[in-house]
Amino acid sequence: MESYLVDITLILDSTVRLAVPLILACLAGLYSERAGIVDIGLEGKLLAGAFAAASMSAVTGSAWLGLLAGIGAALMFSGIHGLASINFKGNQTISGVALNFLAAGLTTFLGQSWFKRGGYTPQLSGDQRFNPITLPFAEQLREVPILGQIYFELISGHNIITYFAFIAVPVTAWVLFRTRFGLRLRAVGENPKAIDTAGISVTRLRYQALIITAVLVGIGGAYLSIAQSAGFNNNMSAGRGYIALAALIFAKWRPGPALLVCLMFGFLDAVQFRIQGQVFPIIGEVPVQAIQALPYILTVILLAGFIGRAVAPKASGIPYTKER
Amino acid sequence: YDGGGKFDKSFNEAAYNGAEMFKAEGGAYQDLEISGDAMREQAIRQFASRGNNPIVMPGFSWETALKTVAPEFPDTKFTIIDTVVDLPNVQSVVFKEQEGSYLVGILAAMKSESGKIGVVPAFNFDLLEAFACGYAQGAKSVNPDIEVLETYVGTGFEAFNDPGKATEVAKSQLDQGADVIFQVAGGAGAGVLQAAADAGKFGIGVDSNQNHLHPGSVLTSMVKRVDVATYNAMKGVEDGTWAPGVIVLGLAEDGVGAAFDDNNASLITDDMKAAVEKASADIISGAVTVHDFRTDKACPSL
Amino acid sequence: MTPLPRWADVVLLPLLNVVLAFLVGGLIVLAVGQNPLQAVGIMLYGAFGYGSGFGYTLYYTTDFIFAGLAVSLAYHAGLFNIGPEGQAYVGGLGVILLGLALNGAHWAIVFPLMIICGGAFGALWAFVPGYLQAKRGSHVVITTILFNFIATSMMGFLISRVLKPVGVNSDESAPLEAITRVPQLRTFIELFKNSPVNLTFFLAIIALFFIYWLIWRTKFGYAVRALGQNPVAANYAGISNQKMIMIVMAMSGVLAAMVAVNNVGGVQGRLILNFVNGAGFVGIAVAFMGRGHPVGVGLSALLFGILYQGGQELAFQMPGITREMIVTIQALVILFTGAMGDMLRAPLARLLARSSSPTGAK
Amino acid sequence: MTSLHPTNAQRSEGTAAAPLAIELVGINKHFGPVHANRDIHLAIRRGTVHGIVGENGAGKSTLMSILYGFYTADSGEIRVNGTPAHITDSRHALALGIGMVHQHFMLVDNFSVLENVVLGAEDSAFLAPTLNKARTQLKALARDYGLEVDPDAIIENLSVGQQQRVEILKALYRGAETLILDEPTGVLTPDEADHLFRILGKLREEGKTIILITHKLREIMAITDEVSVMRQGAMVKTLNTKETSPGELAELMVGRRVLLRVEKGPASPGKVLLDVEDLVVTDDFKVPRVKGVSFQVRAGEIVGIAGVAGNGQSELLESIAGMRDQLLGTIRLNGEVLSLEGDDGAARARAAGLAHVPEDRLRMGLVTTFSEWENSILGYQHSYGSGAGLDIAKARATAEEYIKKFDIRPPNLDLKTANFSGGNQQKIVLAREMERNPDVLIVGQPTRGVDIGAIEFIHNQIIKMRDAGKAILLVSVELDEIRSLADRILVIFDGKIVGEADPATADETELGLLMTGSHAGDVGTVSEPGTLAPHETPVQQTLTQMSPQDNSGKDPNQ
Ligand SMILES: Nc1ncnc2c1ncn2[C@@H]1O[C@H](COP(=O)(O)OP(=O)(O)OP(=O)(O)O)[C@@H](O)[C@H]1O
Ligand SMILES: Nc1ncnc2c1ncn2[C@@H]1O[C@H](COP(=O)(O)OP(=O)(O)OP(=O)(O)O)[C@@H](O)[C@H]1O
Ligand SMILES: [Mg+2]
Ligand SMILES: [Mg+2]
Repeated sequence: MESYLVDITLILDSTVRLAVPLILACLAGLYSERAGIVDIGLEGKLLAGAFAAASMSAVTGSAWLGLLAGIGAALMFSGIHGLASINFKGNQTISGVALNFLAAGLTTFLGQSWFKRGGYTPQLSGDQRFNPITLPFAEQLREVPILGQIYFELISGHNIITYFAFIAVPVTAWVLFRTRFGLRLRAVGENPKAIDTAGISVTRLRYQALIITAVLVGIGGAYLSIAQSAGFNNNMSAGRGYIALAALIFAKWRPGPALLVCLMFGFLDAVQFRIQGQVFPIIGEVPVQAIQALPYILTVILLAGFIGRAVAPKASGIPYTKER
Repeated sequence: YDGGGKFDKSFNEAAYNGAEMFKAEGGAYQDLEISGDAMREQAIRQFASRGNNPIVMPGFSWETALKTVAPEFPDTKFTIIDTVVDLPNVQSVVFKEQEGSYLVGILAAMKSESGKIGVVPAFNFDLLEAFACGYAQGAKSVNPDIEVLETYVGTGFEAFNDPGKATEVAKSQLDQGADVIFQVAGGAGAGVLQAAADAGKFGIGVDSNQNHLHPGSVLTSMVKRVDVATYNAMKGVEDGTWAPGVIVLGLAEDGVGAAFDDNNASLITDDMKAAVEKASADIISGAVTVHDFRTDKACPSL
Repeated sequence: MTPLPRWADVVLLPLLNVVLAFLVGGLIVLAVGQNPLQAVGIMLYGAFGYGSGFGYTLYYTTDFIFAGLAVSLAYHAGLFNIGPEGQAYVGGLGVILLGLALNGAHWAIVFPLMIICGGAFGALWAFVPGYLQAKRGSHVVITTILFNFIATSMMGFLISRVLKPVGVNSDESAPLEAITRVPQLRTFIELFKNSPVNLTFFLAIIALFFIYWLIWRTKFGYAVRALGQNPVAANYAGISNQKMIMIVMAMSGVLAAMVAVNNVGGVQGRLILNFVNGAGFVGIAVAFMGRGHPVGVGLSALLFGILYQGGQELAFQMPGITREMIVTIQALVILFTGAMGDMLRAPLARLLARSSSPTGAK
Repeated sequence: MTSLHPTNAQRSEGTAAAPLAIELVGINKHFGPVHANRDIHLAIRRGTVHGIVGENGAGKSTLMSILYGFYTADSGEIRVNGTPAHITDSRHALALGIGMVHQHFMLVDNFSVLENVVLGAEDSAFLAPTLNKARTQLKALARDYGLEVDPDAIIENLSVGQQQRVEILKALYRGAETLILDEPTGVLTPDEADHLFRILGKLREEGKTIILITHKLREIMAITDEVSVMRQGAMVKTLNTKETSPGELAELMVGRRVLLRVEKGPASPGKVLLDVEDLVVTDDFKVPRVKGVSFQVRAGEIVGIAGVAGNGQSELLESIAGMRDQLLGTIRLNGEVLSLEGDDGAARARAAGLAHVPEDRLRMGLVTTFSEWENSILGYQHSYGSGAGLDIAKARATAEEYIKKFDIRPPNLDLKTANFSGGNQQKIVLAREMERNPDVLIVGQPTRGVDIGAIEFIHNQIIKMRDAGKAILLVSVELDEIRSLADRILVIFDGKIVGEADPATADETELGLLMTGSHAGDVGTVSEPGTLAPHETPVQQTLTQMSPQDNSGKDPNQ
């Protein structure tokens, strides 16, 4: 019994760690898509953030400066995205795709010319990374059955970005549904004309959304390179931007469900690692690839079985043109 | 270079180091990282037609391309690492990874207190299985009851580039009680070593000597002397000693082995060292044969 | 705002955009201390300057045409297929199974069957997301992304555990015999010596014409476009949206699978891991840059072919410029020609208006 | 510049006393080659209702959008309360007390009423205080002007009339002193329109200024104090409403005097062509909307279905047209049962001889990104070309023919349909559905937002079809339209047919009551100030209107 509990908390712990970059990227996408900008460039922004964070941290030795650099890089990418899709009314998807290519090329290229390690940044250690934080009383409470165990293993012992990600969810919900900015943000994604006739600048609003997107996804990138891992690695975002996008649609562009979906992805992955190579009763040994594909297959099934049609913000993907 | 990139801190980087070694001695070379399989043929051909000699290709993925191109350039000397191409102008260098892995397996088993150790290959793939299988055999030779966990990072070559997931995979093994983990995942392996170090447990490096990455936490590294092979090929052509055919580098040839240096000196007891030396001698003498996964796609110990 | 004359719209503007992309790329090249003009020269030389280089350009173009058409066709029906990568991968399975089954037979028999069989596998892999979209409302964007991941796992297993013959080190299937493979053009045309461009290239050209005809000249295409532009009106017109979604996705999968015919049937002669190598994703860029029109798709596929092959040459010739540099330049091209394609429109229109007004106003 | 002030010069005296709320001086606006507003001068007095009329494309909406800061004029000046104002965006206009209810509502569909009202006019960064304040204020506004809407209702669940109230509330909440309404009654039922005019009357009493754009001269006569007429981008004249007549206005709008009314002989019904039996239909959310409807339409008769929007008409039409599956019941066309299995029922309905002019041409009847000729074959694409190929030449020829016959303007079959005016878009749909000689024609809201000239033309076409022995089912929220066209009227309420009436004898009030499902006790509330005069029957109507053949004489796009 006790050991099952330990197992479960450990799996959940792993779930949390795997979910954090997804949560951040997903929330990031939520802001931009709610504002009517489809962001397939999340992947690239994530990668750029990861690279900038690791580089800055490697050079300055400060994880916090690394984090800022990660955000900065994502901001630059969002800037390009905005310029292309808001000012020049270009196709949002294609600028997103361009960003993904740009990040893949530029990060390795710059990394190589700066660090001469084929695009890798130096191994980071100590203050160059965000290390786990032990919450108060975690050690003392550890002996308390069940709750203490959960507190120690699951709640305590994560890095600061993890806590940030989890706080960002309710904050996003609050911003979206309880503030003036949120109201306008949702409106501009649904009917930019309504915003425009109300005398509010669509362009400004969309840029604001993109800035928030950049901050979140930049932090997500930093998580990958200076919290979860200890250094940047070519293409280390490994499709997480796309998965985050899928999670966003799955969650129907709502923050709470987005958290749950990201946790589900994390959980399935965490479980998947643990059941590889296990011999199952009745079925026997399952090819490891089948187990690895399980999270995706399950998602498809869930999607088809339980989730109805996802209705995107109406104006999403359409540049706003005002005749003058 | 193979997929994974030049500076993966293990396989390709070793080849690069070998070439650099050659360059340091006054040689010159040209190199290229490829970006897709379709490029391989083209790359070899371009090098050959520019008169580069020899052409060293680290990685079995070059096999097909080489088979096509080598006959077109009978005067060029090709060296391919990790697989065999039977052509008159090709030198094939293969390693007995299982033997080196056997040795680190012994070390892992002796170091382990929990009776559980792990191996993390990038993905399910024969070459990587050979490492894992040798490792398991070595470990079981010390402790027949030891449990060897094997978890893959991903499903394809991109797994070599995902240290984030590798970290998580290693953590999952640590959570399950493993206290020594052998990474066979190229660039992503850094994540494994990191996770082991963070947890105060032990990691084992691969291909290059990775003991320095986390001194005191990397128990040892299963070195595969790709650098030597590369260097030898280049040097060999210069000296005129280069010869076609298959070169198998095992323990006997010093092509594989467990790395001992200052960084892990404190982790290795004399007993452990002795056990490794004995096993090494036994393997070389033939008293012990290490099963190669690739011969029958099966591993009795895993 | 006066609209641009047609020639400026279809020729001048895209050209200027490409030039702009290269200018910015050139700055980056300059920044790393290399000569951008020389780089462009090498690139063009690599892409067109000699026979096998040109052959490689066409070979890459073939892939991109198919992937681009796959995305375009679906897009005309209002579906965003992100899955050509996976569909091509699975299509490879069909190609190799057919090829191995008939191994030794003459290519003239095998080639058409390969197209059908590979196409069927690709179609299946795209049909399922199509079915889920039509019947269950599961967003095709997510499902195709997920199917890409599933394809990687599935194909990894099949290649390394099922199709791989004993005694081969690489993870790959048994090879097709030379006579069974789709013949490469070098066997007919000396010019293309050593390059992998093969008969599939002509298939791609045919596909361009076919898709043009299909979309703008048939009732089916009419229905596809109606569905894509206004699904309610399509329903009003008696078009079955559900059936159309499924059919179009399947056809999109067929097109994607032709990437497999090119690579597995024509170049590798065997099924290897990850042979698609991102062509499916490039297809998204190609489709959007080509604005979904076969002419545009053909041209942007060619542009990407040039970038790939020319970039390859560049990496050989200028050690300071790595493959990442090329990816960066590709990104710039996508950005300037695709995403910011209209950036120069307004200034250009002004310029043309000004230069024509003195002659126009008597 | 000031020397040519035709409007001011022609303004009727006697009303000049009140101060001016808005003054437009020499406004010009081009859209590419189109000169949408030509040197417009317009003065609007405070505390009045000022009507603006003009045919489709005359430039009314453009002018108002300029006043509201949504478009910027190429030249000219706007004066608000006598002070020149350089209105650059809507916020500016709002600050000057100008509010606008657009022809197409500017509401966020999935927001609540409250959220829509406060959008852009929030007091603080946090919503709660604003929402609370707005809630109380909405209550006050509802009380003062009879603008009841549930503040928490979601817009997409509201009827058009209620949505319009939200638009008005939006403007009032922002403290609008001048309210612009662009074709506000185009989508309203007579009841809703009455209600609107009562509200406008109250607003005027409060001293607010109202600018009203409408195609319905009856409304102009009933509620406005002054009326301005626009034609082809120019301001023709401003008149005192009391001193003008519909006839004069219509003449000013088109430039010549014409007399016409719906000429319709008695019907001679033949055999039953459309037979609907016990039909039950649900909407997208599986809620039953049509609850057991049965009726028949015979050859050579027009059956009108009258009802307040949202009582199942849409679902009924869609079901008969094959677009929506029925839950229960049978539809017979020409005696054959129409099977609606699958989502391509519309194709089978067409094959069985049914044509369908949908209620909402933009959403359903047209693919606006298609060119004119492509839309001319929508739904009939299968009959162009024998094999897989589309016979484009034949399609274009057909489109050409339709353009001539229905006087669709501009006569350009390659123009994107989005760039046609609403009236012309409607003609494209009508031509397509009527010209293939169907046995049964079902028509929803045939003249929504269409100017008087086009209305006349459309009505005549419908009657011609009837006289050719077709069965016609007409659904409209315009009681007038139904009464002037239909041979029989069925009243629908809450998904059921609640009554049948003969248009010649039916009593307006009685019909109205049937339509709202209420009892006779509610009569009498319609006689408040600002209410419309009782509707006239078509025979009594002696409106000066354009005849169809005269259409060729005018071209707003020239
Ligand atoms: N967005 C636009 N782009 C280009 N031209 C336009 C645009 N909007 C209006 N126009 C032009 O301006 C003219 C006036 O249009 P406007 O919408 O003001 O007419 P209107 O009088 O409101 O017609 P209606 O009675 O049908 O509402 C049209 O004939 C059209 O040519
Ligand atoms: N984007 C556009 N570009 C060019 N012309 C346009 C555009 N939009 C509308 N028009 C032109 O505007 C005119 C009127 O357009 P509008 O949208 O105001 O229709 P409308 O006159 O309001 O019709 P209705 O009153 O029947 O709804 C038409 O002549 C049409 O060709
Ligand atoms: Mg208008
Ligand atoms: Mg209009």
